[in-house]
Amino acid sequence: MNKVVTNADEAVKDIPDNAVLMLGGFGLCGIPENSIAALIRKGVKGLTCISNNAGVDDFGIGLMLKTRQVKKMISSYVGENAEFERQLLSGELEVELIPQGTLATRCMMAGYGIPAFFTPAGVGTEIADGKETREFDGKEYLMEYAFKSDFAIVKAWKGDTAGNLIYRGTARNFNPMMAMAGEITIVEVEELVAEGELDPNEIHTPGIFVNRIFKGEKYEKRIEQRTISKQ
Amino acid sequence: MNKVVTNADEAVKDIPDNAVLMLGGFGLCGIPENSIAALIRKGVKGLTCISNNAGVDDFGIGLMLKTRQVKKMISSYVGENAEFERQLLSGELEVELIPQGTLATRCMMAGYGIPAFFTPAGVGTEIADGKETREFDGKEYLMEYAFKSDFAIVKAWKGDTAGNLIYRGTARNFNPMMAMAGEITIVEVEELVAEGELDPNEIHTPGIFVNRIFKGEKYEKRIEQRTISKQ
Amino acid sequence: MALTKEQIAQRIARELQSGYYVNLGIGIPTLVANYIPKGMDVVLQSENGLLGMGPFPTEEKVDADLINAGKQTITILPGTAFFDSAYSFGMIRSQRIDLTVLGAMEVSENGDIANWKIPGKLIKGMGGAMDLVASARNIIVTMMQTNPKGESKLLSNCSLPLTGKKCIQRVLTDLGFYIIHDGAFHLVEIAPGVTIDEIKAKTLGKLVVSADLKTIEV
Amino acid sequence: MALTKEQIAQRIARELQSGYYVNLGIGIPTLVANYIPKGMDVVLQSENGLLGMGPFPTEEKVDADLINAGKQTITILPGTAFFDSAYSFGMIRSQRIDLTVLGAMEVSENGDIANWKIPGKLIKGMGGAMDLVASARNIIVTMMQTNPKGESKLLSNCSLPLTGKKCIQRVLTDLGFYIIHDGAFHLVEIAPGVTIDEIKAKTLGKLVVSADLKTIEV
Repeated sequence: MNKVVTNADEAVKDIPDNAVLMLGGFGLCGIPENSIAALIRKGVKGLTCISNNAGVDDFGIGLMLKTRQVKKMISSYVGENAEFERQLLSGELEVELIPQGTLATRCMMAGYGIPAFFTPAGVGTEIADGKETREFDGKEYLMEYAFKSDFAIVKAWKGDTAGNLIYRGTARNFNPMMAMAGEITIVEVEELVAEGELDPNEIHTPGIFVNRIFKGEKYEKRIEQRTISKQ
Repeated sequence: MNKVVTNADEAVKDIPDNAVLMLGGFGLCGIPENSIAALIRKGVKGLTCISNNAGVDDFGIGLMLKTRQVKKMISSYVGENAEFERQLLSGELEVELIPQGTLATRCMMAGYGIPAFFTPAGVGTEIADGKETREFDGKEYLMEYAFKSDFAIVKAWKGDTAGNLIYRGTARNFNPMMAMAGEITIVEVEELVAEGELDPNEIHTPGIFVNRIFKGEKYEKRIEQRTISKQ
Repeated sequence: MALTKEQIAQRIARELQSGYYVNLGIGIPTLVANYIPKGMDVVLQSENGLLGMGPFPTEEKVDADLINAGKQTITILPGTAFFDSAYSFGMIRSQRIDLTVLGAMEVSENGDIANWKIPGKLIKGMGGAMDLVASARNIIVTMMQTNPKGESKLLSNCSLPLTGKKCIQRVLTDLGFYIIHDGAFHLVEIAPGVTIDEIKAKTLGKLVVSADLKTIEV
Repeated sequence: MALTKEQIAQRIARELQSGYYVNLGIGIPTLVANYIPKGMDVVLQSENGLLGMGPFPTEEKVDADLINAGKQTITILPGTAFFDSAYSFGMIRSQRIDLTVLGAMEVSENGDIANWKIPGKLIKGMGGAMDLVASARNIIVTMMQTNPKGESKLLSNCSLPLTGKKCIQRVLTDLGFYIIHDGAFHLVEIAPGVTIDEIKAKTLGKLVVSADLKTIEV
């Protein structure tokens, strides 16, 4: 089962204007750097991006904000980005904020074929406005829906040609659920190996969810908050 | 964080009569053999067992049926067991049959703190009797609830003293979800190692869900359908 | 001549395409694995938790931790991935399986299926069948056209408790290949040597014979 | 004397018990990690996907794939496990975290909390705060008792948009430790040198001074 495409440009070439994308990563950790660069080269516009964060001014999704390719962000936290602020305040950019656990779970449920579920996050807050609430065992919950997306773009550490994936450290974050949730799932990896090279017990995402895979040309892996121990 | 108990008898010693247990395994694959033996030695009665299958006459949960310790089975498939049939027909044993995916997902949702969710499995069948149904995107779904259980008893391949677990092959099956879903989770492993011995990327169940862990004395690993290739 | 089980499996194998992920049920469906064309890239899923199932093992390679959904010992192929049961049914519900093949006791003209329970007989359980029929978008049901008493299993309404409602579009029996739509069994292929009269006699549900009826190549 | 941030962190650290899994929010809560008693077995969870967080790395050990929920580079300890974000919030919602410590802008006498949004100011988002406050059964909120303008942050009703409703039972400020029940802040511990009059002046919600009020040891 060969899912390999030659490079990032090939992988994203059919993403149309106004597509709904999921983009993996937490902060700048585990983001699909090479695919984002390709989206910028392609110049696709009007994107809705489901991603926990929106990058920083000069890295990650922040780069796509600068080029005005993003119409709407669906995120849990969007700080650390001056251009983002400017577009938001000027009304150029729409933002929908969602509790982080709900965001992650809505991706997961798409992959699990579960259209709706109940979570306590946001009960009694403005997040609950217009949402169905329901009590279970004396506790109140909101009904939340699985996300839909046209393309999921994720970053893994190692992958094989059939699309089986292994993530590394906290770069795992949103990537496994998004990999399950895309109508088309595009994966970039640091290491691309032959089928049979990965231990089947260690695979985090089986290739069945992956439509395209390529080895990223280079990884900068920018660090957002380099924090060093005193000693 | 040391979760180690000396042996199976120690691990199950406070399981009271009429407890609700989850027991990992699919068929006889990945079942907690040593814990089942200890439950029989202990002679605890009136158990409700949530387990995909009910073992065979002389292995697995079948052994607990023989000793009349089980009041109710909650399973997806209970064939291959003559004593089971006898008790069922005589009314000694109660059985609740649940679609396999729903069974697995109800365990998982308990671990995920999600009290209810929607699945298409069983719509329009007797499984739907008395259940809330709901349409999403033109398709009908049943509302199903997370399970509750007093103890989850699971089998892993390797574990560390903090309860981090790795499963092997298809012996994984129901074990990871049940490990997340017990009020108390008891784990038996083939290999028990020190903290730091397992690669943190490869852990399937983090120790936070595990209350007790021990190395099983011996594993018979009975095979239900030994099927051999002709060539 | 009615198709043999092997011929049924061969006919189903012709529905396979390179790149397909396939779930094969117990019984005749399992035989389909023997007829995957050489060089065609098809991955078998087993709902107990793996993708990439290989053939049964030789005696030396038997591993108790490697079984399929029928609890048979199996082997794995390069590219196999293991996962838990919840994840497995996740991929089934989210319709990642390209083709699902399963047996049945009865199918109705509106696509209902019954394959898990016979009242009065001992009930073993539905296993994963209810999840599979409710979730998969491309299912082929395969069964003999009649039961051992000679009664049709293609009905107006199922008499047995349902496994799923309005979820079956294609049925292959030993006599013919049917597409279910608009409340009827549309016979599109017929086993060689079988007559339309025989099909009619052995179909209780509404039957429509396709204008361009083909004979199943065996 | 009002407590310093370090003294607040020290007081919270005294709530730790061996065997605890703990989630520490950004700000003062993070400092609690510095005061875990030597030899006490406490595991730190970071909601972006790990259990077993260690101290910040030395320059040579910085790894871009190892960050905490505040996006800071970190190290891991023996026994660490990584997992995805959905799984992480699964363990949060199913109440496996023994103690959650987080900051706030306002807390009300019935346990409401506001800590994510100030109308008119730029909104950055709630991150995981709404999940944490709605799920955790043992939360300590820590904050200064008043805002920079000197106004109380212990209120009858929160004026800011809520993060969670009726979910906070314990608040530690620089002036005192409060238990919230029956619609009031019950002052159970007071910072050394702080007077009840000062507490009263800086508490807008209903205040009850505990009969056996203790002084916080520093």
